[in-house]
This record gives sequence, structure tokens and C-alpha cells, in this order.
Amino acid sequence: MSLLDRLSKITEHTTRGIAQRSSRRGFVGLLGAALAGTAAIPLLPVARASSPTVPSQSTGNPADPGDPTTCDYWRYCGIDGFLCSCCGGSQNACPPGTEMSPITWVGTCRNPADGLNYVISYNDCCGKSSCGRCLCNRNEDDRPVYRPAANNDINWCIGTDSGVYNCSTAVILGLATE
Amino acid sequence: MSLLDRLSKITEHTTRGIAQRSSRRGFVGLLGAALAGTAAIPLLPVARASSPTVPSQSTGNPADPGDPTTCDYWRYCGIDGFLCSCCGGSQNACPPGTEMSPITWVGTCRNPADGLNYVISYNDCCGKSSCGRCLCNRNEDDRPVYRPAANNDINWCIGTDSGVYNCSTAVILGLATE
Amino acid sequence: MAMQVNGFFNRVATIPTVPTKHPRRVATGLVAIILAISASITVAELKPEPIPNVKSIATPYPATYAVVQDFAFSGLIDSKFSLVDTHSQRFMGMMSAGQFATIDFSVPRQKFYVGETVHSRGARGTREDLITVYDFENLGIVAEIELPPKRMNVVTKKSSTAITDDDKFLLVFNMNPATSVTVIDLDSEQVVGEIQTPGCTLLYPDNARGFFTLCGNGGLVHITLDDQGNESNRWSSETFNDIDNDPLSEKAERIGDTWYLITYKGEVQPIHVDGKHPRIGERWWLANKAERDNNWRPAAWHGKATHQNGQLWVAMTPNGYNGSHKDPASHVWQYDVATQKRTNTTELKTPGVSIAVSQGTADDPPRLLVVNIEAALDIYEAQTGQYMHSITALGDTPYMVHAID
Amino acid sequence: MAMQVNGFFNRVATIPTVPTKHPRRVATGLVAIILAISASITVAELKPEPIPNVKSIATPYPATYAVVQDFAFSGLIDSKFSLVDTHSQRFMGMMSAGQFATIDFSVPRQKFYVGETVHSRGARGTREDLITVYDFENLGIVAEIELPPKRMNVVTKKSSTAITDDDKFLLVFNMNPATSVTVIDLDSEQVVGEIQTPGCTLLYPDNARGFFTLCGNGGLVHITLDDQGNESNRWSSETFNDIDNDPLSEKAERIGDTWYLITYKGEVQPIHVDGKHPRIGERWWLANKAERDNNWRPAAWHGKATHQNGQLWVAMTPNGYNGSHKDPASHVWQYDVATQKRTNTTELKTPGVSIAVSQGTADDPPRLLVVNIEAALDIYEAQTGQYMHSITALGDTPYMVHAID
Repeated sequence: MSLLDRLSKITEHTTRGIAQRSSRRGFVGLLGAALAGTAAIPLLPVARASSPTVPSQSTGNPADPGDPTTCDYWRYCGIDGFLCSCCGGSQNACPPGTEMSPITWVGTCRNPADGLNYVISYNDCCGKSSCGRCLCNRNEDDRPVYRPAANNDINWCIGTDSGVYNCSTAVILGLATE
Repeated sequence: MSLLDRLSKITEHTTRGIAQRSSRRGFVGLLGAALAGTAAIPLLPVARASSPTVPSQSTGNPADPGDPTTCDYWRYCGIDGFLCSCCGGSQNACPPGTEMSPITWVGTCRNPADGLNYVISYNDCCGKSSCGRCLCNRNEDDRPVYRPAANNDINWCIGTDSGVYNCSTAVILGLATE
Repeated sequence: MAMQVNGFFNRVATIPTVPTKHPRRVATGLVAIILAISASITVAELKPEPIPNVKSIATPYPATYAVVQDFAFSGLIDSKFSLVDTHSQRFMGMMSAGQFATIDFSVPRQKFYVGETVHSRGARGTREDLITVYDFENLGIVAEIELPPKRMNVVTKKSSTAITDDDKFLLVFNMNPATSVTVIDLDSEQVVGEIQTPGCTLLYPDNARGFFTLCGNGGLVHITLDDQGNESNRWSSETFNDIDNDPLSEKAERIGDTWYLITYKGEVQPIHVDGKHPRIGERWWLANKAERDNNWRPAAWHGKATHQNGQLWVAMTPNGYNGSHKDPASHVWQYDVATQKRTNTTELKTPGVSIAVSQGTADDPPRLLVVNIEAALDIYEAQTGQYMHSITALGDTPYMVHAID
Repeated sequence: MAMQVNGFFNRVATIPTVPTKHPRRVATGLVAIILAISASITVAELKPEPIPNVKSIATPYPATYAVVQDFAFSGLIDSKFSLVDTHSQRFMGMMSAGQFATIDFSVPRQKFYVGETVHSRGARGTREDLITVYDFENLGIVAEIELPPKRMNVVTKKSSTAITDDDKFLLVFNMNPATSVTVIDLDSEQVVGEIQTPGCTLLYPDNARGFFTLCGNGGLVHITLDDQGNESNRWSSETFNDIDNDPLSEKAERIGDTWYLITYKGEVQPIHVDGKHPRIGERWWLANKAERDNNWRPAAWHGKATHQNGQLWVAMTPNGYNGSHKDPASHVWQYDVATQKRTNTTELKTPGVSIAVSQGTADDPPRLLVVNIEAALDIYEAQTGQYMHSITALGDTPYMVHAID
């Protein structure tokens, strides 16, 4: 099944909606806290915990607002992983020397700048070990793994030279069908 | 050169002495603190930092006093690594499923029970990845790596099936020559 | 150590600077002589110790052993399983593993089966998928079974693998992204077959030599194996799982011939596997309407545990919302599945990531095991919820705990 | 984006719930109309983005790049090197590595050379030792040079490897436990030879095509290579290093044709490598007698850094004792090696594990780089010791930093 075929099936099913919670008590708290060296404080907000001093970034496009190094950036409504924006890549590009997975899972996220829902493809970047920075896990409308294209637990480094996961991107595929 | 030949050479040179400091500000503080989730507090004492709730152990032999899960146990005067006593082994035995390195580095430590100096062999245990518990680094009379048998930076998983380091033991070889 | 002299023993042996029979330190004077005598009697010169020396573990294991999986999110290719004694708090040993590892065990065979994906040069090179077999006594590798390199790589889920109820076959779920199951004969320790499961994912054994798998259409498929591990029968259920509105979590536990699945919002779905086909049981709610309105929902990474006497434990959060289903759990609620009544609630000392319950013995009552957000294992009495103690320093991200009994 | 309407732009684009040209949200009323107009002008629908998309790095690198090595003590088989910009604080990318890795780089060749030991199945299997070659532009692997599997596995030391001064050969120190050096031709990226160094350890290049190595007898041996990478000359010094009483640390740095080694107690030993053989220079003390009596000593894992203009930085502790030589450093002292005078002292914001200094440019003055005990990289102005900023989340145990300029 081609990527486009898969996506058209996926968009029939996915119901990911608007996601703007930015300081959720995520499962990711464990690693987030460990990275920040504050494991004694449970349930730290994700973005703050996992990378306290990453310099802020911007897409440079006011139609694509927010800071792609933070977990509350609008495209990340269904992401689970290290943000490539903190790892040498960007919100839609893999870090140097990694390989972008050709297949992946998708979410539908609302862009606060235009109010439109976009289909976002969370392509993993593969071939180097865990980046370890800016872990972000948001589970709005995440479905169990028996609906793989709507589940964020899977390592999508499949069909790449190496199956080792480095970080995750959030690439715009297009507008969501209504 | 056989192990015994090496040791006889080594004991001519090594001058490791009595070592009883137990809450030193060690280099190991970085990992120790990270493990304990208290990275914000610099220079934590090693033993406390790396494994706060390991149950105390005893050799069962009053002639061999102290707690082999703590960094201040007398045999550890020249050790650098994870204590096998916290990893499923003991002060002189490797954890199940690992392989003890046949060659190693040695120190001379004073047993407080009898006041005698013993030659201690810090055999590494190999074939599983880092145990990650009870990191202990004591550098009394540690010499630079160009005197390898008196240096604790080397991975001695050499001549074993796997070169991967799991933890370190402290085996009595005999009384030190005066 | 033949005798002790008037209680001197303990003191002598622990004072660091006591003179001894060392020839260059000849003691003189009354006190020194007494000390020297006591030392010569009670403190023997230590003998050289054997090299090599590697420990083994007494078997059978007591009911208090557990395995904690360090998923190692910060370094996925170097994960590990730690065997701990939840009674003595001792660390018994570990098994290194590659990425996205799984573990199964067979008490009759006294073996662990670790599923792992490795690459020949660390983060690159040739991918190999393996079932690596360890014996209970030595935690030593006794076999390495090479798999088709497509085992599902997913954040650790218990139902990625299973041993059939007759202890004959190990089943490994594949996704590349086509879905299938690799069948391994545990007698020969060889791969014997592969079963296609299009549209369906994960493995839940029945009470014989079969399993069901959950499907993206809201149904399940049940597959029966023959003596050779080949598919002998396949059956599809009606749709019973409203995936869009309130899906059944894939994290499930079992009591006897019944699997207990639970929806994101807290409705229990029993699935009986005692017959030719699974039977979809009657649902019931964990929380009453008022509690649900107050956002009590199941939580944690793997937040379900069972005892074969008919008890179910479920990790809960009072802060439920769309997306909270993997959040840490602050509470554990306990049920009698026969009456569907809640029998106890426990507020966790530290929020939990995953839970398990040991079956226990008369001497070692069941324990509730909780890997928490501080990377430690907390141990509670399962019946009362009383906190007992913890085991710390279990790795980077310990995401799963298994009771080994 | 053609124009902005009366300053509305910024506000419109950043308010999350502003109505837009979405057909189902038709705005009415004056304010809404203004907003809708401004949005339709300033906020264009986002276009699909390309897949795949992988970044590269602009070259040549600026003077502000550095590489931080995560030794990964908690999971030694999965270490990494992170390339960071000490000016923007950005993480530019990383290179994964196996255990006890090393790194060298050649600016003329625009390549990194990572030395690593891997096993075919993670913590077990066949050992392979490699020099893995990455290009600056992509941090992509451009060659994998297989080594005799005996490269020294040691907690990271800069002098485990070196590139000869003429940029022709990469030298890799071996210990199994016999000691030798593997020679790699950087033009052919092939192993071309091995040189035995019995009793001597590590590598310090001279100003041509040779190196010296430090020996357990307190001397050094100097070896010269011919055009093919074979040993063409060997010379042994007299004993100059009192290893038993106050050894020279093996962690050394270089200015021009002089290596600066420093004893545990703080005596500087220049070794000149500008001639046929190394010359053992005159020693001088970092601290005066009173300071030494107050236990000021060199410290840190790698606590030395240099600038080619003749400056030396040394990490120090005021809590020196027998065994403090690897302790974290609280201060950095700065010297002019020509006058042997201390020119500055800096109290570190956070105790340091290892240090480096960038050479800098007119626009980017030299920076003092300190990986600290909290696993972050602190950046200071090298001349003044003024703290600038930090880069965090650089792994488990970042033990070494290299300025890449």
C-alpha cells in the first residue's frame, strides 16, 4: 500500500483534534525528569523538563506560529519522541546524517494561525541512537497500537537502512478532509 | 607475561596505601548524581549518590569487615566502576551470566580488621552492559594509564568472550610483600 | 573461628587500627597482649580467593522475584532486564538486550525468552532480530534463536509476545508494517512458522494452543495452531470495540480463562478463551458515574495486574482527559472480578508507570509491584495496599515490571 | 506575505483562536471583518512539505563549534558525540558511537574520525574495532575502516589517538594488553601498519611525521614514520618522570611545537617536539609554595587547554590530596607559558569535568568550554573568565569537550 493510499485510509479514521495543552502531566515525565536531573519532582511538564535551556526557534513563517523546540508547538498534537528541532533537524527535517522514515503515523492538528486542520506526518529519523533531547509525548486521540497509523508507540524506522530511532519530525502533508 | 609474573612486578611498584575516605568529592559525582536524580547538587558523595537504597551486605566474616555495597569497603581502595555487590555478584564474584576478566589491575589495600595490606585484584565482569548501580571511584595511588596495572581507567574486559563491561570485583590475591 | 574471648570479638574486628599478629607489630603490655590474643583467635588472615568466580542463583525462584525492564529511551539500543528480589530488595542479576525488547518466561522450562532487535554496528549495520534464551540459574545465554527481522519495534507491550498455554510455542508479533506472527517451537528452539494477521495486532493466548489478536476494525481474530505450529483454524468476531469513541487499551491481563481488557474511559471488557472461539463477555465499569464525571480514568503505561484468585488491580488517575491514558497513575484500585466490586483503593506513594502483582505463597503474600516515575520499584502488600519498601537505580526508564511466579 | 495591515499582523498571527478564511467560520461584524481581512492577507495556507528531508551543515564551520562526548557510563555501548554551536547554543547534530570511543578531526579534509569498539549483538557477539569517518557537511558516514580489534578501551583520553602533524596518518593506540599503534593512511583510508610500543602508552605527535609515547619506566619513546607509515626511527629518553612520587598526568595539551604535561601536584613539564628527538624542557609550578601547601592541585578528567598564542588553562581544585587528580575542578587558572605567569583565575559557575578552549577569530574571541558535573556545557569568555551561557541535555555522562577550530 503506498503512502498516499495509506493516508487516505488514515484520514477516514483519525479524529485527532485541536491540541494546545502545553504543560500536561505526561507519562514522559519519567525521562523528562531524569534528563533535567529533577527526578524527585514527579510529573513535571514535559517541555520544561526534558530540555530546560534549548534556545527558542521559529519557523520564520507567521502562518506557522510557535516554537518548534517546545512540546506545545501546534504540529506536535500526536507526537511521541525526541523533537528533531532540538537534535540538529527542524520540525520537518531530520538531523544531518540520519535517514527519514518513508512510512509513519499521522495526526490531524489545528494551526492556530489559520484555524485549519492539517494532516501531520510524524516521520522518524533513523540511523543514529536516541538524540535524548526535548522528549515530547502528546496522546490526544492516540489510539491503541492495533490501529497502527493512529498510534504513537511504534518505532517507524522501518524500510530505512538502520532500524535505530534518533528523533521525530512533524511534516505537513496537507489540509485534513472535513 | 603470566598473571603472577605481572603481579610480582606490580607489587614492586604499587604504593597504594590505606584508604578509608568514604565521602569523597569524586569525579564520579556526575554519574552518581544523575543516577540519584539530584544533578542539581554538585559533588555528592559517591556511595550515597549512586545507589541510595541498596540493602546493606556483609561478607559474614568478621575478619573481612564492612559493607561490600558501599564505596568505603576496605578492598575498594583502587576501584573504579560499578560494584558487583550491587549487581548480583559480590565483592569477589561476578554477577550471574557474566564472565570474569582473567587480567586486571591491582591495588594494595589495608584490612582494618587485621591491619595487614592485601593485594587486591579488581577483576572486571564482562558480557553484559553497564550494571549502572553503586558506581565507586577511588583514586588513591592511582597512576596514569602509561602504568596500566596501577590505573583504574582501563576496561579490562580483554581476553573474555565479550569486551563489554558490566561491573568490578575486588578479589584478594594475597598479602602484599613489604 | 573457634571461639570468642569475653565479648571482645565484635569490637576487635571492627576497630580499624587494632594490632594483630603481623610480625613487625609485636604488641607489648597487658592491653596489647589481650588484644593480640583476641585478634589471633578471632581474626584470621584472609586467604587468596578464586579467579574466576561467577555467581549463580538458587532455583526454583521464590515467589518474590520480579523482572524490571529498563526501556532505555535515552539509549534505546542498550536496554536491560533486571532480576530483583522484592523481599530482600537485592538485585540478583541482569540480562542486556537490544532495542524494543520483550521478555517471556517458562517456569517449567526454567528459562527466560528475551526478544530483541540488534544492529551489527550499534546504531547501524545489519539488523538481526532474536529470541535470546537465558536459564534461570545462571542468567546465561543457552540459545539464540534468529527471527525474521521484522519483530514489532514498539514501546514495551506485554502482548507483543506470548507463550501458548501448553508451554509449547513462543509467539512473536511482527510489523514491517505488514502484520504477522512468528511461531517458535520451545522444544527445538527453532522458528517453525509464520501466521499472517492482516489488519490485526498483538497476541492474547487462549487456554489451549491458540491466541486472539485485536483488529483495527473493532473485532478480533482467533487463530488455533496445530501440533506443528501451523494455523489450523481462524475465526473472526463481530465488532465489539468502539475504537473511535472509547477504545479498549491493548494493555490487558488475564485470570484463568478470561482476559480483562479495559477501555480508555474505564469499562472492563472480559474476553473468555475457554472454548473453541473467544466469547465477548459482559462489560462493567471500574468507576461509578459520579467518579467518571470527576475524571477518574485508567492510567499508566501498563496499569493492569491480576491474581489468579479472581482479583484485578487497575492503575487510575483522577485527572483524566482525552490523551491521559498513558499518564502516570496516582492510585491503584482493586476489584473482585466475580462480583465486579471494588475491594480496595490505594494512593501510591509515588506515581506509577506500570504495575504487576505476584501470585505469592502462604509465607509471601501477593505483592503489588509499581515501577514509578522516579525510576524505582515500589513494593506494596497487594491486599492492603500497604507500602513496604523500594528498589532503586534500575536504569534510565524502567517502564515495565513482571512478577516471576 | 505581501503586506501587513496596520500592525495587526503580529497579533493576528499569534492569537490561537482568531477567525480565518476557513469556510465554516464566516466572520461578521466590524472587528471580525478586519481580522478576517488581515488574516487573509498575512496568513497563507501552509503547503505540503517534502519527504524525505534531511539537513546538512554549512561549511566551513565557524570558530564556535565544539564536540561534546557522552561517554555513556550507564550504557557504555551506546555513546555519542554531539556537535554544538557555542555561540547560538544550538545542537547541530550527533554521531553515535560504540564503547570507549575517540574522536579526531581534520579541517583540511573536513572529516571526523571516530574510533569505536562494537559487538555484533550489542553487549555480546563478535568484536569489531573501527575508525568511522564522517564528513563535516552531513555528519554522514563516508568510510568505515576496520581495525585490528585491540584498540585501547579506556575512559576517554585525548591521547589515545592522533593525526600526524602533516595530516597524513591517523594513529590509534592499542592495548590487549600488549601495547602498539595502528597506523592508518588518511588518503587511502586504509590500515597501513602497526608499530610495537612495549611498556609505553598513548600518543603525542611531533611537528613532522612522528610521535612520542610515555613509558612505565618514567621515560618516553619517540618514533618517526616514513612515507608509508612504517617506523623509520626510534629513540628513548632518559627517565624524567617520577611516576611513584608525582607522576605526569597523561592528559596533555600542546602549543605549537611544545607539549605541556603537568604532574598530579601541579608542576608543568614542557616537552619540545620541534627537532629530531623530543627535548625535555624546564619545569615550573602552577601554584606557589603557599598555594600548594593549601592543597591547590590540578583536577578534572581532562583539565588542560591551550591557545596557540601561548596561553595555557588548567582546571584546579583547592581540595587536593592523594587521589584528587580526577576530581571535579572548581577553578580554572590561566597562564602565559612564555613568562610562566598566571594571568587570570576563574571560579567556575559549576564544577568542571573537562575543559577546552577555542582558538577563535576576531569576531568570535576564544571561549573556554567546560563540561560540568551536571552534564551541561558551560561557555565562558576565555580571556576574562566571564560566564556566557550553557548548553544542556548532552547525554548521560559527557566527559570530554573538543573545540572544532
